[in-house]
Amino acid sequence: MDALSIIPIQFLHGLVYGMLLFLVASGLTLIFGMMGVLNFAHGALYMLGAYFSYSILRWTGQFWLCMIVAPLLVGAIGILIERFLLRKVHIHGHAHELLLTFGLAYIIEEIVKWVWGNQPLHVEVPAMLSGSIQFLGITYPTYRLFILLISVAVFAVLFIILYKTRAGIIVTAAVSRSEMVNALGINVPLVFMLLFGVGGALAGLAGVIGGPYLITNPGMAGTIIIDLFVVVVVGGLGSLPGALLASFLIGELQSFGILFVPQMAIALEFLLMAVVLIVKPEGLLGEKA
Amino acid sequence: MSRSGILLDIQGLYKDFRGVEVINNLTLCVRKGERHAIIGPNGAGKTTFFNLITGRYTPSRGTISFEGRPISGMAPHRINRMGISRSFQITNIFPGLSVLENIRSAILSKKGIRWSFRRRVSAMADVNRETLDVLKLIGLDTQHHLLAGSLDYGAQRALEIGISLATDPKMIMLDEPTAGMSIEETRDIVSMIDRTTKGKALLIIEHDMDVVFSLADTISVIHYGTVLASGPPDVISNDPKVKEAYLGEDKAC
Amino acid sequence: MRRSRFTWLPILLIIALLLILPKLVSEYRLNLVITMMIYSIFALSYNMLFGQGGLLSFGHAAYFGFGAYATVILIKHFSLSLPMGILIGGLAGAFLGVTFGVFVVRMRGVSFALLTLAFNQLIYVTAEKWRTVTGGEDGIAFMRPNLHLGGWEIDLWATLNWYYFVLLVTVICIGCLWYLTLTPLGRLNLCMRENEERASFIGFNTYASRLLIYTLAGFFAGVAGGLAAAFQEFVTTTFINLDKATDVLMMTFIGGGGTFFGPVIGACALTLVNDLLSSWIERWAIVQGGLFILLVLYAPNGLSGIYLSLREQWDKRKRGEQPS
Amino acid sequence: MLALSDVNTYYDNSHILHDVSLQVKSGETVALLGRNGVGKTTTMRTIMGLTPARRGRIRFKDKDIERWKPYQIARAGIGFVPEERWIFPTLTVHQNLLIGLKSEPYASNQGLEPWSLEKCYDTFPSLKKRQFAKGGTLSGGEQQMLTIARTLVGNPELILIDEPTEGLAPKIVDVVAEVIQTIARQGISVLLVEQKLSIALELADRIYVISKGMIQWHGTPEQLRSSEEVRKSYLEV
Amino acid sequence: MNRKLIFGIIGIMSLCFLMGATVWAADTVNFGVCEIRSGAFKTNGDRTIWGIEAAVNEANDQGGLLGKQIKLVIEDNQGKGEIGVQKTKKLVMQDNCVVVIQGSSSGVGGAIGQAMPRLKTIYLDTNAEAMGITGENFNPYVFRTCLNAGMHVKALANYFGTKTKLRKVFLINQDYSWGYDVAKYYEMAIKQFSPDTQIVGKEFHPVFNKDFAPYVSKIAASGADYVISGNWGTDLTQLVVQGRKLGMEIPIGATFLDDDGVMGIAREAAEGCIQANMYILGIDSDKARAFEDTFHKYSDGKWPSFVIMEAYIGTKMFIEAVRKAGSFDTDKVIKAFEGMTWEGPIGPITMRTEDHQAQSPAVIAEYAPSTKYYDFPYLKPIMTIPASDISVSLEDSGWKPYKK
Repeated sequence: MDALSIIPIQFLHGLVYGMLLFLVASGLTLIFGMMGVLNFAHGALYMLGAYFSYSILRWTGQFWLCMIVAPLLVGAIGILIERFLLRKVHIHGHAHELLLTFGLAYIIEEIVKWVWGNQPLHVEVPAMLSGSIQFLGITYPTYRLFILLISVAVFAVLFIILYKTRAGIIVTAAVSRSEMVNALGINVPLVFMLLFGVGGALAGLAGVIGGPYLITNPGMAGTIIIDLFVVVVVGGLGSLPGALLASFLIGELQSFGILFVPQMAIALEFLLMAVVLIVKPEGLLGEKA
Repeated sequence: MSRSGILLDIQGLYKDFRGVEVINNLTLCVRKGERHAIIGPNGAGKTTFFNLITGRYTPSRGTISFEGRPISGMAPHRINRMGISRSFQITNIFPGLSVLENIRSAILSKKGIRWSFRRRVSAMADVNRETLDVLKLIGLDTQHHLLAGSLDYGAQRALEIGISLATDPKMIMLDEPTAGMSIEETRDIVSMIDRTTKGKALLIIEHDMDVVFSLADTISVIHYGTVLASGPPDVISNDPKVKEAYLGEDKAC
Repeated sequence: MRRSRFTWLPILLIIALLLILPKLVSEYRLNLVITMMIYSIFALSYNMLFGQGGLLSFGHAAYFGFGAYATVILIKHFSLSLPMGILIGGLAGAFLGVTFGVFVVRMRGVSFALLTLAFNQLIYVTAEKWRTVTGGEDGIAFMRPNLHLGGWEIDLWATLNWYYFVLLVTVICIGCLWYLTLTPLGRLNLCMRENEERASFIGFNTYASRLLIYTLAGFFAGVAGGLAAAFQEFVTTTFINLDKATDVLMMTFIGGGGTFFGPVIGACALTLVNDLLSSWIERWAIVQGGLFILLVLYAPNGLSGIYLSLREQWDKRKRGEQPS
Repeated sequence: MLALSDVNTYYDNSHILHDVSLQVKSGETVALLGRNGVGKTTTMRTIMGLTPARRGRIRFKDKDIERWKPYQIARAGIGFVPEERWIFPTLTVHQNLLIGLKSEPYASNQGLEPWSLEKCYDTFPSLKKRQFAKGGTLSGGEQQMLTIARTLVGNPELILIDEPTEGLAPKIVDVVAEVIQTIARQGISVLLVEQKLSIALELADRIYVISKGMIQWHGTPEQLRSSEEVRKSYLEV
Repeated sequence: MNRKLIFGIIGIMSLCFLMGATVWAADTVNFGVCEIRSGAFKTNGDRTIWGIEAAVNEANDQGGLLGKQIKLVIEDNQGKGEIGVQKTKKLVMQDNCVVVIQGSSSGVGGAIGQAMPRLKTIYLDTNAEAMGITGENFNPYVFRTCLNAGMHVKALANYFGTKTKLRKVFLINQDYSWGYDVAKYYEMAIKQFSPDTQIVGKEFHPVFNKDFAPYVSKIAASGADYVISGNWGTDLTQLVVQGRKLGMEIPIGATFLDDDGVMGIAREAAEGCIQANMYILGIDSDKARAFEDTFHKYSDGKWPSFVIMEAYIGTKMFIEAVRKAGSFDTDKVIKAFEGMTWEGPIGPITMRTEDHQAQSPAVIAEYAPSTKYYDFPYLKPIMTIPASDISVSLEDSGWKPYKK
């Protein structure tokens, strides 16, 4: 193989990684993008998803069960966080929310190490996902394709719910004019609490899927959180298609960056973020305020 | 109409927001020392018109010139420095600062003391004296140490106008200065405006016709983003077009 | 910002206490006090943006770190004197401040926070990558040069001398920062926090003023960085990473951005808590995280906010007792 | 149906409403008149729970609602048409209506055909035409129609309408006035805030005049027509 | 009233200062440990501490050191150089520690090392391998008891150059000084053992890299027939696991595969990998078995692998040096440590006088499906290499004499 012939496969790698990033960032798009909460604990929720999944797998041996139970647990934690902590400081503004979620991230990370230990954990995925598939003359891990599938499915489901159902319309409306929605008989605090719960659950799901791939370890929250903010900001606050596009761009930027300008690869995503913020502060697909 | 003595000259002004024309071929002049009231129904574009003059918005088309120099598209602070100062319909003060600081910041700006490091503000005797003068003028000298945000509504309105006056402009623009005020408060404010703007050009948006008649020597009626009529008060109040559009043909009366 | 009831007496007392402190505490504690003083400058410079200017920055470490690298490189390779090195560290911070400021001071709120974050990360990545100059994450080690004053040579190796040197710089910096809040520009900063639009409608060029303030904040952050580098006698990428940027935010927040000396209290408190907690408890991060959360929930204006509200209540009670 | 007694409302420390008392009887159209900034909008926000009263009682259908949350008040059967209209600019007309939709009508509306989407579109043909347009692209009149329609599909028993004709062309003003009349004819109670005296006189069964946060006068349109003093001191420009 | 606040603060501050004072008993001697105990790398710090603790337990059990019981004072450096320096100052100034031990991070190690001439105390580097610590930035207060990057990869180069026919190597390393050292010294070493070896690719990826697929395809495209990586932790696990999943079958020569954390996850994917270190579990000799069992006994049933082993050996060597010096005096210990030879589990380890770099033999190991140590696949030693074969000369290590 020469350098040029790996371009298609490099594209595929970037795509898969980008979609994994989207999976983790999708919940933050709801929480940060729509509600405007600078949630630094999102990475920690994602990590919790991975660890819950590990334990459920240990007890039941059912990976598919993890994909249901772990997100529910993390979603419940998200709801508790919103109801008892974030709601109380919301009126004080961004700095307070930020610091609160910072404290939470600290605590969750330490508790995870306390409960599950400091070592990375081995998560066995079902046999049907752990192998590799041969296609177009390359060997490709089934699990990576599974990630692709789940991410696309999550995007499709979220997209339909957000833009095509009454629930989604209510969320969009509540984000832009919460007082009016409230006056139309909709319990807006409840909407926000559930939205936070869904955001948490998505983080949890991402943890279940991402854990076996990115390794369930105590560092997984800290290493991904900045990437998540980059995705949400570049895509445009609150824009799900934007987050998808940004994730894709960052995945490919990473992948081709490594191929062509390996020394610059890690700077590219921040460069992208700076340029987007300067040129189009509302993000690639964001609505102008 | 002679061009001499014209302070503010607006020709063929347009402004649209997402395709909706809010200001539509508006032409208007203000002479030196003229006291000009803008009236018109809610949503006619009066405040947008003010925002275009003072640089909050950029016109889509048309020219605005002040003392013969074009100012359309300039930044608000440059327009202010040329001698145009405005107040806002929705109280727009520095709520977390004391009343004194609110006025003093405007005085500092007027005197061009913006980035000076030589002296402390509290040691600038002239600045503080002028600030006190303005505070006395607007009747807030006894409340100067209070946070502006904690004042009652009437006092906040007075402060709002006081901030605009303090920059000592050539032309002062007041956007509904008496909105929401009681009769006594309105009387006080009007006499204060009268006193403090003597000899200056005044452009005022006002609904209260008593205020308009007591302050203005020219009235322009804005309707659908354009000037429907312009002239002395007695002419305007008898203009049938104006009656229909603004004063409303009151079938009952 | 509420006008602090500033009196000279407590300030003089504190300075006097700091002057005799070496007689009272151990050498290690003195080192801790030096750290506190340096972070006080850093936090106060941050508060020009956060508390006084109302801007939440995620990128203040860039100026701290840039100043630190400038100081170290100049002293190491060009044998600059220490005061000169620290001054140039400050100027470097200011230079970076004006460069980034051009872009960031246009932004508000979350956009501002995230653009500063992006710039901080860019500088961080540069420091990591430009190994020939910065030494990567190994950093650069150097020796704190002695201070030459006329014919005198003061040995800055000695903790005591170094302590007094840092004390002097800190007092000068805090004095400047305090004075700055009293000048027209300092007052304008508050005006812009309260209502930037109105400030521009009374004739202030808010963009340029914000830029100047951002640059000055960069200067003092650079001075703090230079001092910190001279204190540690080395500089690495942890001077410039996101942790540093959030540390200073936390210090300022914990102390309370609403008062001038709040960030100083925060810098001291966080340094102390971090040092003591991590010595006492292995899982100190849980405790520290819990403290943050409690503080955010129950003292939204920081430690100095607690004090202010206590004082207010006390004032009220006193007034209430007086027969009217 | 709705009774406010001695309601006091504050924004932070400023006292806006002073002991406001007023009633709206079932099926009645009541107008609240007054100059700018005298507390008309605040009265509506207070009823709706958006700016809760600090003191006083608000009774709606024999329930004390002054401590209720806005959504509970809305579910109890009060609809709100705010002055600012607050349509959702990024949503289509249809989606805007969907948010307000509540299918089951209230007891007091019985016998009447409930307001469904179809009925709304029939009543407001211009909205039907622009069903799939984004709310933000509508003209002022269309936005006002949408706001009223959005409240109507919630099938309220009482509807609070705040300055519906503000900034509208005279032709559209007539249309809006007609719509309000239609609503009233259906048996829905209306509390209307209006600056245009003529419209208020035409639509209202009873009128309250408010000034400086206090109810200064109340009576029938006929009484107001004949009381020049009230008009002069509280209403006319 | 302002005064009240200020006095209050002063009061609280002084209270905290008083509380921080520690009591120093005459019959104990303090060893300071400045390791990472928080954050994502806590696992490395903890395991370094296990090794140190075992050595200290062993010494205390055998009657202590110069008649005193050793007490460990452990501080958290939070993975940051400046905190490391601050804590080191505390350990020395406040706790009177005779030595400060740190191994998990080269960055923190460098920072602590350069602070030591001030504190006139020994910094014992038990497992940080960056060349600079005993090379370019050498100072006499720093002793390194583990291999350095140069020696570590030289062992690998020795194996691949002399025992295999593989001649096309791809170097993939973390993007910081350790990774650069690995790449640089492997290039140097391979020239010595098999000059015909070709470097077909060289990559540096960020620490905690998440997706290795783009690198794996680059490796595949380069036509390499083996890979050398100095990665540790998840970066190594990911390289091994993702590489295998993506069909990369060529051997990976690693420096930190003896980590049970890595092997516990990589498992079968590590088949075909080669690991080198100064000691690897499972050497079939009495001395080695005694070494492992003693450790097992004093460490609550753990095994001396990875950094645990390095910290254990390092601490034992320092204790030996103090015994030899007969004093805790820093200068005397330095004198005794320089040139000292300690009998390690696979042969003598000598402390080179000039740069304070331990000269140790090394072990090469390969994948083993089962061992007695862990319930998942681990490694088994296949050869040992004498110290002389992996030694890096002073000149090559970039050593510069210390000048104040």
